[in-house]
Order: sequence, then structure tokens, then C-alpha cells
Amino acid sequence: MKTLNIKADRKNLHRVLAFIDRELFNAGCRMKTKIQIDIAAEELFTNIAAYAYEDGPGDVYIDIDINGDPASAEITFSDSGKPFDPFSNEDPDITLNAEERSVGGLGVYMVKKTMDEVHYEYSDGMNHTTIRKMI
Amino acid sequence: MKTLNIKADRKNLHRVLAFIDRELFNAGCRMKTKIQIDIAAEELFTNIAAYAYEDGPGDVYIDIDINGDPASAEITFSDSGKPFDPFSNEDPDITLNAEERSVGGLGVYMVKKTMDEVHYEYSDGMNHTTIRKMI
Amino acid sequence: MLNITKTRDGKKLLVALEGRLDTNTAPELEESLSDELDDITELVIDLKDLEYISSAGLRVLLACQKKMMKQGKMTVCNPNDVITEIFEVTGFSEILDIK
Amino acid sequence: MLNITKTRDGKKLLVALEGRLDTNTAPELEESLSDELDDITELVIDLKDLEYISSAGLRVLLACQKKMMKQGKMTVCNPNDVITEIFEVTGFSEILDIK
Ligand SMILES: Nc1ncnc2c1ncn2[C@@H]1O[C@H](COP(=O)(O)OP(=O)(O)O)[C@@H](O)[C@H]1O
Ligand SMILES: Nc1ncnc2c1ncn2[C@@H]1O[C@H](COP(=O)(O)OP(=O)(O)O)[C@@H](O)[C@H]1O
Repeated sequence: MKTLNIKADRKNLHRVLAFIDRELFNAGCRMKTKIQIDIAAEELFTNIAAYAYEDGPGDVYIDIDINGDPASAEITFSDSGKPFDPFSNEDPDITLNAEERSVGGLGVYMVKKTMDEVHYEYSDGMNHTTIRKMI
Repeated sequence: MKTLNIKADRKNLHRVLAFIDRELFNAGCRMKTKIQIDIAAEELFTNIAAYAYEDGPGDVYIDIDINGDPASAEITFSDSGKPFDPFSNEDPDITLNAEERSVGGLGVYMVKKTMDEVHYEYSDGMNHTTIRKMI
Repeated sequence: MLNITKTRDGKKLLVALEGRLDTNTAPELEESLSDELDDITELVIDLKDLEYISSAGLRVLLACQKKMMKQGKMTVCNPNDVITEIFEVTGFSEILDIK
Repeated sequence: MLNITKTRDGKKLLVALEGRLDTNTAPELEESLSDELDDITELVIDLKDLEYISSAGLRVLLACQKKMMKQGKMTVCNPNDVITEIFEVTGFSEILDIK
């Protein structure tokens, strides 16, 4: 398992993805799966950057572990911002037409739909949001 | 088979790689192999941009074909610049130490070493330089 | 990195995107189109060389779609596999006219 | 895209590279180091977040190595698999001090 500790600032997104991509690369991940995982990681990281901390960017810990056969990547985002379970949000109504659609709530929904498994836990004063995807 | 027709200008390198990467992506290529193919394509394309045409950038045609089982990517660069077989160059002496090493001749050598097969042909007034790599 | 190439032909605008439409680059696209769409009746967005789209990118596409429904039409073409799947799971394949 | 992060500690310079060291970005690295190396006796180049290197990038590393041999030492660390293989096939693994 590898861990990255970084400030929850949108400007750090490319560092987060570089960290994740390196592990996926070493594990022989396919391009398509890598892009899907990167998109999910972007959604979760930018949400923490936008919503978790009220007074400026706090810390995020990102753990990545690749295990199993067939191999899966398991990535956990941990922050000590306000307690919030992203997967408890109501899904957006994706049957609405363009005029009726609003632009919110798509990020977490994309994560749920494209990852094999998602998980949220609050423990030791931290939000732990986990995604898993076969690579 | 897909073909890209583009000016032999270094500034177009990212377009060449975007074209190649799309086909590799669709074929389920691994990240590592994709990077190796991109590096080889950069070497060949930038050489054509630098050396093939004397009066400003001429055309390059880039064909990519993915075939076989296990699948290989076969990429051919065709230009109507001056006839030149890159694979006829003498290999650089890679046993020299840093002081003795000069900086030339590494590009084509990297292509030879990292691709499974390389091939050059002059026909119909054009250079056709081909690389093949299992993906 | 996002490259935006705009080609105008009367009241038709072709926008070719190359690279990544993510949280950092989506504002560039929004900005680049903000003054451009006013007298356009046909907008075509070519995604052939777009590798990646996140919800920030979807948001810009939705805003364009809403604007263009009032004044003409909008088409999106050549999405890759990952982007096609994103359009499907988010319902954008029903909202956008995808070629 | 190439991000270059330089950290100086007396006569020691740590250069962390992130992204791609290719024909378009290698001149940026050359430029960024050109005034910086004069009084340096220890140069460490961290490739942990470097995805990609082409011969244009090797050329800059070789020039740095030649300069540093005259005035101190240079170490290159954490290359990924692709870059390690490039160093091996080009003989750079014999020339550079790789950690
Ligand atoms: N880490 C977080 N902390 C607090 N609130 C969050 C967090 N992540 C998401 N949210 C809330 O969930 C909502 C939906 O998030 P998301 O699906 O990414 O869509 P969007 O950010 O576009 O609204 C956000 O608007 C925000 O109110
Ligand atoms: N397409 C080409 N047309 C003409 N000459 C070429 C072409 N490609 C390579 N060369 C010649 O071969 C030499 C070796 O190329 P290469 O191995 O890429 O190293 P470098 O470009 O660093 O010298 C070049 O210096 C050039 O003289």
C-alpha cells in the first residue's frame, strides 16, 4: 500500500493523479481503466477540496492498494473535514431533459456508476471514502 | 487501419500522439506499452520534422493498424522528404562514459531497442518507416 | 491540458477538443465559448481527441446544450469509449445529440 | 506538460520532475537549470512523477551529468519501469548514478 498526504486544493489534482497513475502503471493497468479511475478520483478529491474544510485547505490522505487476482485497485481518500457521506446523496434524476436538468450531483453519481464498489466510513474523526475497481 | 495526414512540424507532436493513443486505447493497450510506443513515435516524427524536408514542413502520413493475436500495433510514417533509412545509421557506442558520449544518434537507437520490429522502405517517392509492437 | 480549436462557417461553429476536459480546464472552455455562441445556430463539438471528461466538463456541455436549444442546435461527435460510457451512466446520451 | 520543482539546500539542489520530458519540454528543463547549477556540488534529480522520457530528455540529463562531473556529483532517483528500460538500452544506466 502507498500513501500520499497532500493539501485538499484543486491545484493539486494533477499530483493526486500522477500518484495514482504510477501505481496503476506498475500494476499493468489498461488505459481505459486508468482513465475511469482518474475521473472518479478527480470527483472525490475536488469535492473534498470544495466542501470538506471551511477555513482553507486541510490535509487529505490518499491510500492506494492493488491486490487480488484478478487485480483490483482500492483507493481511499481520508480527510478530517466535516463528516459527510457522499454516497448517501440522492441520485440525480437522469431522465430529465436538458432544460429541466440542473448541473449538481453528477460527480458522486459518476463515481458510483463507473467503479465496481464504493464505501464510506467515519472513524477516528475522519471521513474515509473508498473506491475499488478491477484493473 | 486508420491514417492521419499532418504537417511535419514538431508542434504537431501532441496531435500525432493523440491519434495513436486513441487507437491503442480502443484496442485495450496497457499503459506501459502505450508510453513505449509514444516515445518511439516521437523519435520518428521529430526526426522527419527536423531532417526530411529542406524548405519548411511537408506532409507526413501516419498509418496505424492493430492486428494479430496476440495483438500488435503496426505504425508507418510516410514522408516525401529526402530518401533516408534511419535504421542504416550505425548504433551509438553505448559503452562510452559520460565525458566521451556525444548526444546524437540516441533517438533511432531507442526505437530499435524498444520496438519488437522496425522496417524501412523507399517506394513511390516516399520514405516508409514502420514500427511494430505487441500491445 | 486542453486544446480548443474553433472553426466558424457563417452561423455554424465547429469546436474540436483535444486532451482533458476536467475541473481545471472546463473553465477555459466555458470562457472560450462565452462570447462566441451569441449568433450561432449550429454548434458541433468534436470529441475525437478528447481523452477524459469529468463532471466539470459535463456541466459546460449541459450549459451549451441549454443555450443552443433556444437558438438552434448542438451536436457532439466522436466520443471515445470512456466518454461514451460517462454519457450513458449520467443520462447525457439522452440529452445530447451524439453522432 | 512538465512541472519542475527545485529545492535548494546550500550547495545541494533537488530537482523533482513531474509529467513528460519530451522534445517540447526538454528545453524548459535546460533553461530552468542553466543559471542554477553554477555553484552546486550535489544535484539530485527525482523522477518519481515523471511518466515519459525521449531522447531529447536524455540529452539534457547527459549535459547535466557532464557539468556536474566537473564540480561535484549528480544522482537520479525513482525512475519508473519504462524510463528504467530506456536508461538500460541506451547505456545511461552506466553513465548516471541511479538510485
Ligand atoms: N467531501 C464533501 N464534504 C461535504 N459535502 C460534500 C462532499 N462531497 C460532496 N458534497 C456535497 O454533495 C453534493 C454533490 O456532489 P457531486 O455529486 O460531486 O456534485 P456537485 O459537486 O456537482 O454538486 C455537493 O454539492 C456537496 O453539497
Ligand atoms: N527522417 C530523417 N531524414 C533525414 N535524416 C535523418 C532522419 N532521421 C534521422 N536522420 C539522421 O540520423 C541522425 C540520428 O538520428 P537520431 O538517432 O534520432 O538522433 P539525433 O536526432 O539525436 O541525432 C540524425 O542526426 C540525422 O542526421
